[in-house]
Amino acid sequence: MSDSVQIQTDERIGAESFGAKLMKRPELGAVAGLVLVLVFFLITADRSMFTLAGVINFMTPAAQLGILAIGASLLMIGGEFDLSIGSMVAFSGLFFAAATVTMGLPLIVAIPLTFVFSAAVGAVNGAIVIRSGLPSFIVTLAFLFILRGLSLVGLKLATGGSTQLRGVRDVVETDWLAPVFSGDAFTGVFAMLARNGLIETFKSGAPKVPGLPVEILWFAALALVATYVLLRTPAGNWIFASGGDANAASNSGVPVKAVKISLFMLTACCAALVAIITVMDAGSTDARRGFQKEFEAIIASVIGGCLLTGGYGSAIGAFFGAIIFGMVVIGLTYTGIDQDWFQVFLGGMLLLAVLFNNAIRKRVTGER
Amino acid sequence: MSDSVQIQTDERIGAESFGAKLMKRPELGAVAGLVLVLVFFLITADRSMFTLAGVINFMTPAAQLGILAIGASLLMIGGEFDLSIGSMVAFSGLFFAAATVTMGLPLIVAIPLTFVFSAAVGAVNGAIVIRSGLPSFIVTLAFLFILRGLSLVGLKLATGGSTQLRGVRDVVETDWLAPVFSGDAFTGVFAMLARNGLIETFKSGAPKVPGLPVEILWFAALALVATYVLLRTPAGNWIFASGGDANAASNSGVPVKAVKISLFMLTACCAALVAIITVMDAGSTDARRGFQKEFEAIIASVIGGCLLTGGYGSAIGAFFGAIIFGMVVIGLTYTGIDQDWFQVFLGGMLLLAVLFNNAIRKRVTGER
Amino acid sequence: SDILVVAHGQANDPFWSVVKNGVEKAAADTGANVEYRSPETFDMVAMSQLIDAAVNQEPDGLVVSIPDADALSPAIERAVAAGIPVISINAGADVSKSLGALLHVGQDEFTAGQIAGAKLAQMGGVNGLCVNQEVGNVSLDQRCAGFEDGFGGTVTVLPTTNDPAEIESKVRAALDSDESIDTVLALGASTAGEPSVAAVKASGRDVMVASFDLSAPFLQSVVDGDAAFAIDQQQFLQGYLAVNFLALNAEYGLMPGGNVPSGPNLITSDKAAQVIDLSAQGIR
Amino acid sequence: MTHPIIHMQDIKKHFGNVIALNGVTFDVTAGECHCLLGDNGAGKSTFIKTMSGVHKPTSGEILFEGKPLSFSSPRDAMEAGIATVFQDLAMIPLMSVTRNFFMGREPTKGRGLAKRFDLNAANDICMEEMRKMGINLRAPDQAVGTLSGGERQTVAIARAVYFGAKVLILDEPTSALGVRQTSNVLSTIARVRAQGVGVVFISHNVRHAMAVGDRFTVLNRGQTLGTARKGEITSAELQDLMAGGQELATLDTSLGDTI
Amino acid sequence: MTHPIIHMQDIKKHFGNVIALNGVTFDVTAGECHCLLGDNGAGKSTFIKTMSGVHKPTSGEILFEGKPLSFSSPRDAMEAGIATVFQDLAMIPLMSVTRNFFMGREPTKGRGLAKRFDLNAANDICMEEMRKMGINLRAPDQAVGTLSGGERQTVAIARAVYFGAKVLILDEPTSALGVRQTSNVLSTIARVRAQGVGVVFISHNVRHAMAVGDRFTVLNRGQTLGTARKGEITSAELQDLMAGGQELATLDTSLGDTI
Ligand SMILES: Nc1ncnc2c1ncn2[C@@H]1O[C@H](COP(=O)(O)OP(=O)(O)OP(=O)(O)O)[C@@H](O)[C@H]1O
Ligand SMILES: Nc1ncnc2c1ncn2[C@@H]1O[C@H](COP(=O)(O)OP(=O)(O)OP(=O)(O)O)[C@@H](O)[C@H]1O
Ligand SMILES: O[C@H]1[C@H](O)[C@H](O)OC[C@H]1O
Ligand SMILES: [Mg+2]
Ligand SMILES: [Mg+2]
Repeated sequence: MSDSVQIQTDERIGAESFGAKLMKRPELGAVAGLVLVLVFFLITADRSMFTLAGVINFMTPAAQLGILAIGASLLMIGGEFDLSIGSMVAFSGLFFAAATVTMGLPLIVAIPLTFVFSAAVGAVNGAIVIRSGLPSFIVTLAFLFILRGLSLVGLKLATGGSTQLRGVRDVVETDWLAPVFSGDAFTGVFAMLARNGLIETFKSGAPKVPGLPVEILWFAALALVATYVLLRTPAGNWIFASGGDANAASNSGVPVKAVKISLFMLTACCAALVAIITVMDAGSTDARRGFQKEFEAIIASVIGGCLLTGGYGSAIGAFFGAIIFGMVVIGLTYTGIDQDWFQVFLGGMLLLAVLFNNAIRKRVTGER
Repeated sequence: MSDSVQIQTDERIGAESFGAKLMKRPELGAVAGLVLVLVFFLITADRSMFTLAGVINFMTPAAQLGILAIGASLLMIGGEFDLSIGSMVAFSGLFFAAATVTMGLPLIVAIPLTFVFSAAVGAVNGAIVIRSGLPSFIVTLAFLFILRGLSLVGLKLATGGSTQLRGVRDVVETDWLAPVFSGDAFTGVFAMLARNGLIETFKSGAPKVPGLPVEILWFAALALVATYVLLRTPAGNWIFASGGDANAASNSGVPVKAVKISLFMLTACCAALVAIITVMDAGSTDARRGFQKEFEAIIASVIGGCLLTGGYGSAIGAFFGAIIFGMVVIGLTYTGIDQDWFQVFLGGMLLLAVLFNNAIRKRVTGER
Repeated sequence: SDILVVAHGQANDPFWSVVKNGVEKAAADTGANVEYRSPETFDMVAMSQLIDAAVNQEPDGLVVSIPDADALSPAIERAVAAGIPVISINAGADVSKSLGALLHVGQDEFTAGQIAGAKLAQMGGVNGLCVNQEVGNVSLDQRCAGFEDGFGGTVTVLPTTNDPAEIESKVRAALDSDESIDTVLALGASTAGEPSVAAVKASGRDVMVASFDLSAPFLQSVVDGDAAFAIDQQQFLQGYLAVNFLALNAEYGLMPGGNVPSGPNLITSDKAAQVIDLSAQGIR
Repeated sequence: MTHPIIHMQDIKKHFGNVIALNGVTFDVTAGECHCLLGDNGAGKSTFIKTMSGVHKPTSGEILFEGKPLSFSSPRDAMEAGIATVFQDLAMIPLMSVTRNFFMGREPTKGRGLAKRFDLNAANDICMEEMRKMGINLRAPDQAVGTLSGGERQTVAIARAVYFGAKVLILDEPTSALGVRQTSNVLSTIARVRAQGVGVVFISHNVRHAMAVGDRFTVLNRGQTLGTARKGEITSAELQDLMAGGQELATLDTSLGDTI
Repeated sequence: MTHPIIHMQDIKKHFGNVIALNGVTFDVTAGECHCLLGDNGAGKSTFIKTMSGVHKPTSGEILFEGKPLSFSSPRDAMEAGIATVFQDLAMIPLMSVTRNFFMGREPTKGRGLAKRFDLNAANDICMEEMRKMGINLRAPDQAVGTLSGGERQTVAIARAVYFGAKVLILDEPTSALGVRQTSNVLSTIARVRAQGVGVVFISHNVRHAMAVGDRFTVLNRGQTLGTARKGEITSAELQDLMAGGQELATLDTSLGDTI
């Protein structure tokens, strides 16, 4: 059926530049904003922000946020929200810490258990949304409170009264699985580079950056896999369809309920991944972990071009959105701006970045 | 054209109970949840919760939240969000306190000025949303940060370094307009009732409740006016239409942009009203006022039956939603339950209330 | 010299704005180039990243608060390893030394709670309420624990959000549903202390109120006899001294030999009047 | 020929790199029904949307009663006296029939602060206008989203006819209508035309067009193929033009005169 | 008469207190086109939605190939071999034509973890099927929301025809179609019927129904008025039944045989 290429010669199609084609993709919409933010900091920030150590420094929180944002963006494309992500970070963090410290389980057992447990909570979220027909906003909001509260109660139970559970680092340090979920990757390479003077070192000679934090690798990998799933698999098509119009999708044979419940489980697992990584890195967990992360994850997704109403967006957009957000939050500290003005700048930069995105996109695509 | 009543005899309409008719109205959907919560506390809570003093005690924060929720619900019905409400409370509180304390303006000038100023900020929010076509979520989120930050900067400027501006009570105490926006109404009536033993008194003979806090009156009045506007005026029809489908509404001649901008202004004015009331009551303002109130206002609206996607909901629903939320937040303290469980309880009650609402509504309306 | 301060409290927190004022005063006095930074919320993961960012800039001195030693130790140890002089303030007196900080300026939270508890017990309290407006912040847990320890009687913890209207209603509800409560200890003056005073007044009961930290209206209540006392940790000193020490250290290599206890300091009605104005200016 | 109410000169409309209209000229005078015909995707809806203020043309001129004009919103066009039935109907599914019917032009009673939406009058008018079109509604407060396709289309038509002042634009108004309702709409067109309203009527049904049309303009791939007056052209010729000159599929059964 | 593929017995459907179907019996056998006719709001769409798994009937029985069956979702019905063009088309405006075309039944290539949506093949099939129906799409990745009404309807029809296995249900498929596209759809119905597929065809156009229908069932206000075979009934009689027996409006012009 290759004669269908005939349409390329339709006289009703004007010329379209390569740039226009690229910017039309929701995946790349956020790039303009990223460039703007980058330029801003290149001009205003301390030079150390763009050294290797500086970049790793803002990429680490961006990656942690980004892992959540990718889950949130898939769910948002599928037409639902999960406001319990942040609390889920605390809750699965508690579960994981209790499994390792209190119960003394090895990581190979504790980590899968944590994921299964979180996915189950996600499934409960999803099942209630689907069965009741209530908006996911209100259902997951209830879980925002419930999980946060249970984290507090659970912590007190596990520690005998404290809101902080310590000692995770000590018990997992020697576990063979630890390097996959914590610390830095490629430390050998970095040490070598440092010895050869290829990357910066402290006066002591140690490399300023001991390696690539694993969350950055996880973040990049997740963004790639999620993009692939969205654009190149039937499941991706189902996600877009379920979020675009659940009725129409279901009438066309998309298993909307299964899709949505899976997405809730996925989002919960993203929260669990962040919990595992940060608990192992910090060596402790407390009842406030992940506070307001649901909010930031949604922000990153929206900066990245997801529609709150569902059916439109991309994982790669959320990837860039998380980097923009992470860069702005950390970057402002490199600029010497008085902390009092911090929020004004944060808000202003966010607004500028999305307005700029939007203006550029409208310009290239010729929307009226 | 009164022959149109003929249709009442359509053979394709089954009988419908009065209860079913009532519950179909979004205005009344939240009542079932309220009843559930009420029954719960009547059984579990200390008797003092339902004394006059106890009721006033939970109605006061509920009213403050409710004023915001009514603004938020109208805006949500109109298809938009305002995440900057909470920051707006701090910002207009600062403006109001500075106008009275720093500039020494009388209330008759300071209060209208505060409203005008807040409405202007709301209009900026709205204008950016409308002109850029960006989701209001992200635009008002930027203002959440910006206004919060400006409040801090402004406070430090006004006080010479502190984050709390005080002395409002002293300057407004004698203003003839003060009783409209602060303190208690009907104090005379309450004193009389107390004298006749009709309401509880302290040993001193003074009534335990000196009067009806003005915010409760404002709350009730706003709920009534908003309901009237929504259901009985052209503007109400335009709000539903703009939120239901902005394109279709605009194509049918609804001035969608004007409607939405007005709603942003209204929401900002609701925030200003809460700011004025709370600043006068507390006698001071600080940079953290209204923290996360935007969130709670949206929660109350959604409990009250507003759809996040716009085009559906009611002000009376938000009214009940705010009361449900306020009652649950304060109520646990009256029960013997360990306070660590507070958030679990809050989330659980919210979920139960909306599920119950929903189940009752489905049952009476026979939805499949 | 360049000195960076990374603390867990936000610039818009009335308590921390005073710390920041101290920091700024020290900067002006010493001529050092100082910046104050904090995470958006009480978030230990974000805070450790801010410390990393600060270390990357290789300042001549670093001031940190340490509310969670486990979470912050890698970042602080990295600073120490990089040869940056570190002073801890406010939280972390117990771990400061072991992480390599030169000294700590602040109060021991448990001790502060204990002292307050003992004083309130001595004033006749037997049944206490500890109003916690920042659930999950371990320093605040320690205060309640210290309170319970020093108080001797029963202590109930009342967790709240930091919304004054809500706190007022909740304290009122707690008082109404438990007639035996005779003492309220709030963990922050403006968010929890002021509404607690209002709630006690409205209840018409004779209940003692005390609070951590200062605010002008709360001090006024102390003066007026509506509140018993405030526990001051003179956080202005925490910001001022830490920066000053580090500036002197950068210039002359000077450093005191031990921790500086900036508090606790009980402000009762006799002293309250003098500090109201300073509090209103953001110095106490 | 009287002066046209609206004259659209050389209208072009691009969406990004898609060229939907490539120079279309069209007018409508009082008391005539001007049919706009053409294949799917020819640009008919896009064209009438520029006429009713929804789209701004990329280039070209609009003369309203002889004066150059550009509507900045559908509301402007409506106030000038143009009522439109859009192909997508422009209805809000969650709102009641009456509220949709009067959306943007609500009747009021009372004055000053007491001025309010006169729902009773609105309900009566709405039920009556629907009845005239052959639909007996169960209740005026039924949500439009629960109406059948044809019932919904009838609401849109009844609304436009009720508010139509100078020009009435109907984009495939009868596509979802039953036999009885279609006949009502066609006779309604004849009636309002007789009252001096200019009607623009889009249809794929040659018979409907021939029944009520005075002039016929055919669009093809964004351009005008030409305009003919009634009597100058036969059904069969018109049908050929509408199909863009391409051959029709043939059926085993006698489908020749079916469409 | 062969055994029916689907037999619907005495179907009732209530929405709250609204009675949309009040006992309808209907069947379709392999290789026949059974037309479902009736006034606006008669219940046609509601009826075929119960047939394709969207609604659960309030009461009544569904027999599929002789066995009692109840579809719990449209996906079930599809898997049993029923393809439907819904009146509202069931399209997602923000998604591309190809993605809509294959929504729920995406072609894949590769195996195991590498199993993926074969977009190239899908694009080719989609463009080709649309071409067969008389629509030359500009590009298969155009969003459905930017298609014209008729183009969109054609996507829905082409999709159903492509996937239709045993029963093809078409709810007013030609309502927005141009002359050429309509003729294509009618000939497509004739073609698939000849291949042994059972077709359920809803239309308000008597000519279209007569052209392809073997049997005609007329609904009125939620109830069956009766079923007739081809040849047993004339166009005019059928038209009368479809109008629910009520009088048609008359036009000045000769509208008699217009509709
Ligand atoms: N917003 C848009 N973006 C891109 N292309 C568009 C847009 N709107 C319309 N088009 C294209 O312009 C062409 C004309 O569309 P239009 O809706 O005007 O056709 P039409 O003549 O009304 O067809 P029909 O008879 O099927 O309703 C179509 O090919 C359509 O794909
Ligand atoms: N969800 C619903 N809630 C209430 N009433 C409904 C609902 N769906 C359909 N109806 C009503 O049921 C009746 C039958 O509707 P249906 O869509 O089946 O009609 P139809 O025969 O397809 O008409 P048309 O030819 O106009 O498409 C209509 O009067 C409609 O108002
Ligand atoms: O010491 C401070 C404490 O660490 C927390 O931030 O609350 C304010 C102060 O009491
Ligand atoms: Mg069209
Ligand atoms: Mg139908």
